[in-house]
Amino acid sequence: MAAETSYLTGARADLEQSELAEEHLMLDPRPREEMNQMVMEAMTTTTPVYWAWVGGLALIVAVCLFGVWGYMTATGIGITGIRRPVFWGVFIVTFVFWIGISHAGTFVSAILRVFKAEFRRPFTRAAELMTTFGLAGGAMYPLIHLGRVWTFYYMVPYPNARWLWPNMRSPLVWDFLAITTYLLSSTIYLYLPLIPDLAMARDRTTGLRHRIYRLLALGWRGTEAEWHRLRKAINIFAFAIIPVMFSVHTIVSWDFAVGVVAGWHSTIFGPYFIIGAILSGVAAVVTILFVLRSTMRNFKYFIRPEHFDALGKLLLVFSMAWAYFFFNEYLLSWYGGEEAVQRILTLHATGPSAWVWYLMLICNVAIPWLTLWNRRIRRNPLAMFFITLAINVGMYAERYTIIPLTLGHQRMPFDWGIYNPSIFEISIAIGTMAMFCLLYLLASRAIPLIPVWEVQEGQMAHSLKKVGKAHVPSVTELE
Amino acid sequence: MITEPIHLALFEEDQINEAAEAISILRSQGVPDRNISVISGVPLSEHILGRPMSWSRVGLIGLVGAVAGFLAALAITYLPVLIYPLNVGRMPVFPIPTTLVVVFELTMLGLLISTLLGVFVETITPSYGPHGYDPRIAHGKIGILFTCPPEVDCESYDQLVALGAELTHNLQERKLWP
Amino acid sequence: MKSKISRRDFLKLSGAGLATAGVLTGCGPTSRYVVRQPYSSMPEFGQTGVSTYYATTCRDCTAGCGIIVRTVEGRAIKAEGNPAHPVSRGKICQRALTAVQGLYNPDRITGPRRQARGGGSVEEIDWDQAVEVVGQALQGNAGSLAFLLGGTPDHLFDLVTELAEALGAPPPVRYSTLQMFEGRSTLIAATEAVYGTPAVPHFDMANSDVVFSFGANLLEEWLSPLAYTRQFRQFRQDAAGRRTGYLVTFEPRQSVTGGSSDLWVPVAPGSEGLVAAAIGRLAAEARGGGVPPAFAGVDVNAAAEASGVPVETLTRLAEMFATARQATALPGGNALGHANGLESAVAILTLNSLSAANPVSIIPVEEEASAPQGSLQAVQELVDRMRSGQVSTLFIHGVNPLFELPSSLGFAEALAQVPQVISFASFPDETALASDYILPDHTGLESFGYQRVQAADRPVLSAMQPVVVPLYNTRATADVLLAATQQAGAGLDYTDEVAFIQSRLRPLLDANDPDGLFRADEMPTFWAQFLQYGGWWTQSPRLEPAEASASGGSAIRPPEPLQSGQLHFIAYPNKLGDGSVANRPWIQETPDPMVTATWNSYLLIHPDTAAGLGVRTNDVVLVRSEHGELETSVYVYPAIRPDTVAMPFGQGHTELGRWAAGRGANPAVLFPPQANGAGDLAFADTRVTLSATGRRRPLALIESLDGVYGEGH
Amino acid sequence: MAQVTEQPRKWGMVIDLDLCTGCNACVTACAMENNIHYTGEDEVAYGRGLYWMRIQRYWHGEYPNVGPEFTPMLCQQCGEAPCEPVCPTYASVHSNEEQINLQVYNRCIGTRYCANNCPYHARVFNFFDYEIPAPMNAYLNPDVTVRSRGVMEKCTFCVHRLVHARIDADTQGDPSLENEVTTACAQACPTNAIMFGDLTDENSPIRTLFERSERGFQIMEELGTFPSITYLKGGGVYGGRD
Repeated sequence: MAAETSYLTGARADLEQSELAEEHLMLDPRPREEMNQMVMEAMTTTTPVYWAWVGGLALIVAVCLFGVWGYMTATGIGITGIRRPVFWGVFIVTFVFWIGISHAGTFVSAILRVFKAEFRRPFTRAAELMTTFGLAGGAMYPLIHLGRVWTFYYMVPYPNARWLWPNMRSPLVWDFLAITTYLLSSTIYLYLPLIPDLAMARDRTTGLRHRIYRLLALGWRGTEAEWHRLRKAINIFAFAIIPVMFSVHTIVSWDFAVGVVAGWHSTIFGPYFIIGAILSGVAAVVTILFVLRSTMRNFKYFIRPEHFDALGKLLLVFSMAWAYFFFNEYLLSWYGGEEAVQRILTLHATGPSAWVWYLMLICNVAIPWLTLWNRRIRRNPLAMFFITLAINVGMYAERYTIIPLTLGHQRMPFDWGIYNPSIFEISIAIGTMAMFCLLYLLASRAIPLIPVWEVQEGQMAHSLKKVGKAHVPSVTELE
Repeated sequence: MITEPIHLALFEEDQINEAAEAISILRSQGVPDRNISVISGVPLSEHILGRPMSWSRVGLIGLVGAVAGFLAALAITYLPVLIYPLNVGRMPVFPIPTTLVVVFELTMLGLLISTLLGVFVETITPSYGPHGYDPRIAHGKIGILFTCPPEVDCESYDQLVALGAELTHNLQERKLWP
Repeated sequence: MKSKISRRDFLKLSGAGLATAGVLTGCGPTSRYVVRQPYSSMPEFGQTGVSTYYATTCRDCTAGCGIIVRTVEGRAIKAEGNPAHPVSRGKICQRALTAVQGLYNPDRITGPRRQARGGGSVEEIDWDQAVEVVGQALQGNAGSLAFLLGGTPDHLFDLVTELAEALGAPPPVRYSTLQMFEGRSTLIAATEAVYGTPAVPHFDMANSDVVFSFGANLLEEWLSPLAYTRQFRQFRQDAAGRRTGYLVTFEPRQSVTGGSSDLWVPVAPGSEGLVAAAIGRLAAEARGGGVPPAFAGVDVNAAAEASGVPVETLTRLAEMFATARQATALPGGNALGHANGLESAVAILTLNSLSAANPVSIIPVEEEASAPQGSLQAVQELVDRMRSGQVSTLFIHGVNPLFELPSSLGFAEALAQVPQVISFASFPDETALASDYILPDHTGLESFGYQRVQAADRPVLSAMQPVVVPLYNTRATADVLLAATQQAGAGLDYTDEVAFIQSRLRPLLDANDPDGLFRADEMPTFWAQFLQYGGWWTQSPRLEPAEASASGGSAIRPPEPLQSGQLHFIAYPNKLGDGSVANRPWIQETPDPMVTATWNSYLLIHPDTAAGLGVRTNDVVLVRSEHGELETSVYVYPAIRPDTVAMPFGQGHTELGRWAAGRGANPAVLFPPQANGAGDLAFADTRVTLSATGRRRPLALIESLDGVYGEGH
Repeated sequence: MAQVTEQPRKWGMVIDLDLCTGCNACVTACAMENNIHYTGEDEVAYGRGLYWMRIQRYWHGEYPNVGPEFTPMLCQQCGEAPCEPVCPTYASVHSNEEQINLQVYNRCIGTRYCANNCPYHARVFNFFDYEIPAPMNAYLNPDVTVRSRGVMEKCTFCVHRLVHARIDADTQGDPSLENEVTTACAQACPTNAIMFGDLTDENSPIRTLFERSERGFQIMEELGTFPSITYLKGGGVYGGRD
């Protein structure tokens, strides 16, 4: 852990190096003050277009989400398209979707941190924000989908006069606990690395903002003890939040897998869901990075094609892993020979809603496999934007296949039913999407989206080393 | 609490070697380590600066929280069904597999929340060492805060300045929180 | 319990309960009118929180099933079967179950009114005015009075018959769509022809080992669905749980009975009699000992060709019939609703004489009990009188002719010729709204009365009594007529309805039948028990074996062949019966057994026919007959002849409240006005052409079409 | 509350499919007994009819040898009910006294998980507040709760009758009174295809049928739900001709 600090300052500015610097953020250091300014500028710049988006999204949230939810609470959940035997529809699909998206932050920030993947540095916070807001959107659905939302507190374990205690054997209670744990811990995990940057923002703002940052920065000065404590806490979190993340989506998958529903009762659902979640989460990170890069000032410096490239490789791997699990699930269910399961699998591919199934395969397998092997496509942010968008559409289709399409064709053909989502539940799903975007938009102007200290730390750790006739990037372990 | 005037030696962000040197100079002049504190915009480990290890109880607090979460999980799964047993699906009243899920989640919740609490409590707890702050720290500068007995003053300043430090004397302690 | 019971004993009895059903009570031996009382002075048997059970009789069809209505604090809660009653034996059908939804129907007519026909001004009147209107009508020319009554209740029919006699008016005309659909008049006429007695025979299905049902949908809508379903159970399974009996149904559309049969033979509509005769001939030959003259002239090959049943099948079935220990042939339903219906019925009844043991018997009751009912001929005559202006006042009770009668009969036009129409309807049905006055009767659960049971194994007089106080300002029609008669100063000297009913019970009391359910020395005790038990009947079955007397039937005309593009059209009653209960939401919501459809009309059509027409289930087709047309959704039904379509009766109301109006289509618009030899409507002779409309109106099915019929159904 | 009585019973049902004519009287009887609300044409068409009991009608054979197969389907009151453990609020629990599967309406928050997990699709959901226009609400059975919007409901084996019978038996000191109780569907069934009784009672007529009939089978036995309903259908002793 030698302190090699003469990283690029004294290096010759030859062609090769400038190319490398253009390529790698870590090899293209700028003074901290400049980076601070860039981030603060991005954070404080608002255009009329921005406010139009905020206003529009707020309106959508107010009408499509809260308005419709209020209407549904007043009239009954019958305004949705659910029916016997498809008692779960778009709400649960969207719920699983958001919980899946929320795996991105933890994956990027915790797993890549633990494995010291250096390319993570500029966008850990962007990913963590997705986790928190994705969870906030997803966690609403267990409430939204209740028949009697006003009694949701029956699920909360606290001593009460009703003599009523939640059934700890129910996967929904596990869900409740797991999502609560995950929401709280991912919010904390977002907050802890933010403290130094909040202190930076505190020093550069005045008025109300200053007071808020000052409060949130907890008197951060940057002493050794503070850094030590923070790193220790971040380390605890990085290691502890990974099993929590796995448990959350496993438990979500158990909502389905513990049942006797044909097509759900499968031991592979846990890892299958996790892989799917990470796939959709990482894809969503790419989507968001593209948007940030093209809308936020100065972000082109921080978010570079190298990041799209790296995430693209991950996506390809996860897409393959997802396909592997999909095939596994399919093969074993088919091989098992249970009539009902075989029938469901056949109907997925041939039934009236087969297009959903094909959409899933095209978006999750065909598109990534055909494109992501190509470095040039991976390095093209716009292309990646569309590819990742498609992956998330595909993942939504996957959940749609698993939930309403499987429920509709159970063991008794007499009671099959086709589920038609109503305009109201689609509106609520759109509403949470708008809420996610709105929160993200607001957060982008409220907190520094780039963890500057982490970037600088990385830049300090990187250097070019002359090996033979070439200069190669080298990373110094500072911790 | 330290009542002596606080001095700040500010180094540029790439002057880590110089900052480490400055600390050893101060130490050689009889300034005890507890009268020195380093503030920086990036984490610089104690080894880099040749400083004694600082300590933190965050891990311990986290562990206590985990135990508390574990016990709470046992309590909420076990106690109510003892008082009020209900049969569902011919499952045992206290099934271990399902309990494990709850125990895991609440243990982790306890661990993670208490880690945050640990950070919070330790941060707002009064600390030793010279207090003081300069906003330029956030620009990546490395600051060495120190107080020293009056007899060693002048010499040290010169040596620090020679290393490239920007010196500020009698730094006013600023209240940063709340 | 056969001895005289004092009031005190009676109340004790009420408390002790009877059988498993709980307490049966009359409203007290001396009560005539049910009086409204505050809950603070509730009668001693009406304890708060404790149910009181009243035995009464269902009025929703003419079978006369005994029901027990559970009441709590003056509210009727649920109708259940009367376990002691020889017809229902504790069982009940959907229609009786929803009787409380009729009683508490929000669309009821709440009081007497004068109105402009066909909607418009409605004027509430009071009962004094109403009685005066009826009185004035009765004072007029007796010959120009006309009474049109429904199948229930019998006591009103008896009273009106007596009243008409006293006034010198033409006797009341009775019409029941359900009896028309089961061919009751035809059956009675055929029984007279074969056995010499005009009566509804009793078929001993329970002890038969082979039953051939020619169109008789005995499990759903025949003489008495409950009684014959009970027989079916005994027929189908022995005490040890072994499956017994072989049921063959000959019907073009598989009914509930066809579905539960061992063999369903889709015969061409109108050829049932031919098939029966052919089987008769083959069976007689198989049995040896000569062919009865009735079957002697039958050409088996011609019958096989006309019916579409192969000769081998006929032979096999005939052998089965001939070798059975006891074989029964049941005539009914659309087998009789043809121009050749009477001849068919005679052939089918005669088939029974080939059984080793005689399955047919007759209940020995007075003649009036078996009086033909629901004959279209009488209605036709009435319509002719109305059309020619011979009717000045028409009284209508218990029937909805504008809905139930074939529109080709011209009742609507004839009604316009009648200066004054007085309806006693409880609900705003089509006919009630086309009347000048509606003087609402109590509904069945609020009324006294009785119903003679025709399809039991013993004489049964089933009692009706109010189970709750009348909900609205309604009045028993019998009381209105009696009051009006007295006002008119002519006629009957009964003080009220109860007095009339008691006068009719007097012969039973006097007969002092040792086998009677109960005996009493004086009327109040008899009356109390009559109400308490839900009627009077003998304790043991009382049947006289029917001996076939007639030598031979006339030849059966084969059905006319279909013209190209034509299809047979068969309407059939299902849970909705004659349509008068279509305003009960739960009868609408109850799925049809074979189709699982609710709330609407549908046309059953064979898959091949549907494919030829290019329609699928839920597509709307236009059904056109010579006499009218209608539109309805198609249900592709695998168990119907390809040359036949079928449609349930009872929907298609234009009135009758929120749950019935504007729902489905009424097949009565398609019926021809022709009658068969016994005067029953030849409704099964309807022939239609279909055309697809290109529209789609999904049926409310319980089943998943994809699941049951496969993808694309 | 969940006190265990001295002699817990296990109520069960035997449905003889050989006798079932599919007439649907049980469906209506159930509705009228249990205050089940009608939902109207559109809702029924969309699979939201509140049938606690329904008759499944499949077809067998091809025309003309075609015929229906009726299976009355209702809550099987499983011994190991899949619906019970998944409920987060104990709205679906097992009763010790009757050994049936209870649905506690006022605990139900409407997650509908139980309904998804019921392989028999025996559960129906109150999607709306269904209102019965006055005065029709007068016929509502005071022994049976009227369910509000947002709760799950299902066949209860007419538990109110069972409880009434138990109370009557206790107060009158005559345990046989309890044996006479029957459900609304069994009471209405014109062919007695539905039989109801206590499986712990040695003398119960259905006990032998339930446990030992050669024709007996349970639906989806392979799922290990241990239903309280045994169906009978012709098998080894299928008499009659053909």
